[in-house]
Amino acid sequence: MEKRIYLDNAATTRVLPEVFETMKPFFTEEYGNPSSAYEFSGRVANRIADATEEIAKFINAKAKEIYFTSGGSESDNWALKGVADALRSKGNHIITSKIEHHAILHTCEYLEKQGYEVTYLDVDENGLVDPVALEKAIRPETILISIMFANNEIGTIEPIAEIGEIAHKHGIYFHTDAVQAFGHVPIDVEAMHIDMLSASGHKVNGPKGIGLLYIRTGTKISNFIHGGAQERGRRAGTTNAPGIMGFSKAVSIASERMNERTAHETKLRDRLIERVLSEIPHSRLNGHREKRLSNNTNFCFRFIEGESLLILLDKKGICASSGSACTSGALDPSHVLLAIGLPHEIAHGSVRFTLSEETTEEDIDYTVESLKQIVERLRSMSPLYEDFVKKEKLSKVN
Amino acid sequence: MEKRIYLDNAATTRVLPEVFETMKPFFTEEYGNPSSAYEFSGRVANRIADATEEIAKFINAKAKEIYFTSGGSESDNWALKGVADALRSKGNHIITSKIEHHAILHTCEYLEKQGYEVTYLDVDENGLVDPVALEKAIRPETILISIMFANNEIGTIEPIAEIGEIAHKHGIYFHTDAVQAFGHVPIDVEAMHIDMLSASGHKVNGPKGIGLLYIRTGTKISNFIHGGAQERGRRAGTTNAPGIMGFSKAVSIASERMNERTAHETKLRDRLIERVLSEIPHSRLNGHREKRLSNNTNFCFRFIEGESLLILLDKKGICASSGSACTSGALDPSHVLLAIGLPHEIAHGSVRFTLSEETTEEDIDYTVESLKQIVERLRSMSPLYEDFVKKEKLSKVN
Amino acid sequence: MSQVTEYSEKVMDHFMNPRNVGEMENPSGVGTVGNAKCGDIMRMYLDIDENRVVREAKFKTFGCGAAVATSSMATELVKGKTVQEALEVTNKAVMEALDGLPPVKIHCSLLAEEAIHAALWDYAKKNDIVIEGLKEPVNDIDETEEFYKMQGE
Amino acid sequence: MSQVTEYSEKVMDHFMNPRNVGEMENPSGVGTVGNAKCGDIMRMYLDIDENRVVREAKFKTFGCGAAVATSSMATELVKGKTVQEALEVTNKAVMEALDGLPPVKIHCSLLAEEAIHAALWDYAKKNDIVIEGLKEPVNDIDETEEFYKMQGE
Ligand SMILES: Cc1ncc(COP(=O)(O)O)c(C=O)c1O
Ligand SMILES: Cc1ncc(COP(=O)(O)O)c(C=O)c1O
Repeated sequence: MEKRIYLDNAATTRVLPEVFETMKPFFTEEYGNPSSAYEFSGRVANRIADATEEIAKFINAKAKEIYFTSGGSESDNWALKGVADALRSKGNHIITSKIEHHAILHTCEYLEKQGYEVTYLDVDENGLVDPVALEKAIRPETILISIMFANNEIGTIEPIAEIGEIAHKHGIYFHTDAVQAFGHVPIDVEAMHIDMLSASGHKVNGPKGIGLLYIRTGTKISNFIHGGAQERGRRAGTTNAPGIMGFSKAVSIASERMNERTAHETKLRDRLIERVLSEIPHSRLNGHREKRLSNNTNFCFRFIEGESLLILLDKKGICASSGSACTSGALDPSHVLLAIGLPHEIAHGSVRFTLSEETTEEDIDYTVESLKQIVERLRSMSPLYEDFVKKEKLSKVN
Repeated sequence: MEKRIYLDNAATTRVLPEVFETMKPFFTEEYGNPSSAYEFSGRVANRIADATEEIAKFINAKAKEIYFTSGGSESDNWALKGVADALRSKGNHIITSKIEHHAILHTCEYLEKQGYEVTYLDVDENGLVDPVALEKAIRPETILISIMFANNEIGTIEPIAEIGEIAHKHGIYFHTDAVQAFGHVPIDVEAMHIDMLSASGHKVNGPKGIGLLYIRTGTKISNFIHGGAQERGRRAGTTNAPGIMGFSKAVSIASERMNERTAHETKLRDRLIERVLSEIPHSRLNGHREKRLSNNTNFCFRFIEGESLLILLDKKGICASSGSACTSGALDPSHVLLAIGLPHEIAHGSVRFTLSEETTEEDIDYTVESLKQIVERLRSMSPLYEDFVKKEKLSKVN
Repeated sequence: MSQVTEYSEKVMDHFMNPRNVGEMENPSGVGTVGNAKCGDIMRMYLDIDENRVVREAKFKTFGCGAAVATSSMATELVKGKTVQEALEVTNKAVMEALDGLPPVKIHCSLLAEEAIHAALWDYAKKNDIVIEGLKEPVNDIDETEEFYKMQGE
Repeated sequence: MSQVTEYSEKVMDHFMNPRNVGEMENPSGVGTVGNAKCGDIMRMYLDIDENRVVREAKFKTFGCGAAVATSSMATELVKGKTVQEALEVTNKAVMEALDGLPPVKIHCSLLAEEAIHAALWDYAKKNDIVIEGLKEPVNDIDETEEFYKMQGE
């Protein structure tokens, strides 16, 4: 068998066998439409009710506050456009950050075209939003604050409870894109004053094509997908029963094993960080050293471009990414790395390794050894490195 | 084992075992994100490219005109809102029919609130849209015509090619909600002048949570779900690889077996219709007798209310529905039956049986026998029937 | 959401095995309430003895499972009661006796209450008596006339 | 869409086994084009003999797989050619020799063409000759200066 070390768990994760087993009967056996009146469907509806309960519990919400969607992107779109539409008469100002996922940023750009105003908060060199700056950005016409729970590229975890507190104090809705944090970090929508929260199944070893938007009871938000009366009349479309069942199972497992998994990942993450920084010259870790997801690392290697690095890693069986998977067709350097202050050419040379509970120490060591070879090889081909070496020599002579 | 005769294939269908087998590896093995750069994901991307090709071929479209969504509702929302947004400066008028699915109707109502004007065309007593009336409804500011391919409740197939011709002649975009027709009726987007078409996986023995919007090259339509660059930059969200693979497999099977299946279903459908109408007094078939989906029957039984009928059918192991599954929580009688001219109280008493290729003659006969008993039982409890019988007696005396 | 799974066992029992279905020759009182437009019509027959005690109750109902079950339960509840007691059989009492109803079905229990009132009103009228606290029921089943105009059978 | 699966075998071969990587002491001409902001920098060294024939070519590239492959192919294509012939090695020629490039990578082949021109320009300037049809290349790699301001290592 080909060697494969999958270190792109921020892009998507493997569906766990237990999750798959949970979904399985809902394809060819228990295929009834949960909205139908007969018992064959009613029992599916009952299973979904339990599954929803399970997920709600996980973030300290009520089952009736969980609305299933097709994934994180839809949830983000719904939260922003839905609140913008519902509160149009109240105000037209939204606050977000410069390092949000494109599902937030491009939706904000769309809303700007519709006459809304958006403040994109700066972040510091570690990718942290400053709550003081956020509070200052609030205006009378501010209707929504949307700050991601944890960044998908650099793994930085934002001060969500603090931000929630501020939003709450000012009576402004607070949405958080928790697609990367959900299942990885404890979340309590009550304690953190979260009014809306986006999550996605495939980032937590659940299936693709299912996500959720938590909406606090009483929140004014327009529907996004209009049609049938599914999801208590708020999100149309035949209920994706296998998707929900799988998502819920993935959440129970994540919940059960969170401590264990976080410890395992953190140990390996730190090993990877320490070995890279000490063994590969001119390398840099992006994102906050401590306030970061347990499975995330993101490095820059000077004088080297990211894609070349990725291809050579791929040839060694290592799956990694530069920036987010959804923009990998694009040539633009990461907006996140630019926002933390990296110049374009360094932003081009970043690589993200995101671990899972299945990652082993051998995987990490193999990755470091491979990286060392590849970086050396690419530097030997780099005109920028050539210039650098010559300058160094010159400065030594002088 | 409990007896079960599933006659609600318009609500949702069973995932075929071959379809499930096709999807299976993409959960726990080939789980790579098709947008990622490495080979582990690239091979998924290649499989998806082939699968898309397969689907495109089926409706005589090009692969790059197929955009995957989360289902029929999202596709309908996208088509209407996307065109409305993109052509706002050109006009604000949309033409549709009174018997569309709620995913169209509720979206139209939303658009009306945003300042668009919508003409809801009447249909005749069989549920047919009149192309002459449609052409008359066209105004200079008409930007979109959206007429469903086949109705989900009464199965009537609309004159799509004729409507496409008219739309084409006037240079107006034509969208068709083909969720019920796709996979059941031959569709040719070229010959029928269709610019946009909605379809859903779970209605053709594919999985839930996946659908598509066909968009003819060059059609001006804004994005609906903003974010990552998936679906050629037009629909954000991590690609639902298992969903697409399953959908495509379902389409190949549907394509392969269409003639055979249609013949089988038509024979049983006609048997059901003939036996019901001849053996149950005061029964009525809704929808067009010939221009109807091969698997659809929809009956009214006078003096009887639908839900009671459904529960008693359910007790006999027969899964059927009244109206559409997505509104089964609602108390309103079907807007479709009202549109074809039935009074409210009769619209309340309708039952839809939708067959599949797995339906047998025994199933049909068992259903007819059960219906006869149930209808008799409910009539014996009905004050309306009591009145009717008394009137009949009176009129015989006189 | 599935209705069937939301019905209590009691509701299902009274729907599947409704008590006191039928007509009555020469009832002491009969009342019909609801309209087919809304999907529910209940008719209740009462046989009331000289002590103003409900000796027998019968019903016929056009409607959903909850409509049938509430009618059935209502007839059970009024049997053996004086007309004054029967008047106090509220929709809440019917619902409770059925272990509750799904929210969208609460109107069925109101209809059952009205059906009792309508039958009592008819009884009072026929016997030219006044039952304290009983108001004239609103009869709104005229629209069922539409029913007979049905076409295309 | 995955880039790797979109690269032709030829591109992958020239990326994995690039021909003529390296520097050159005292080249007849050397040119550097592109900028790190856009993610690609190519430097090409040419050794040109007295008959104005390219004897040797070397390159160094900072960039994606396609950038490396086009540089590699460009050096191969110019070797053995006269400067006038080398000038006619267009981006199209490079692309064709590589069995095509994904649309988003076409700019890499343009860069390779520019790199040849830049090296030839340097050669012409050093030798004070005019190569017909050769224009002064636009050097826009200044921004790489920014690179050295990198912090936080
Ligand atoms: C005609 C029609 N349009 C749209 C839909 C919505 O499709 P989905 O439930 O897949 O969102 C349905 C089915 O529910 C339908 O029958
Ligand atoms: C932070 C963040 N938000 C939103 C998304 C979008 O989620 P999905 O791909 O499930 O639509 C992602 C992942 O792609 C993400 O990392």
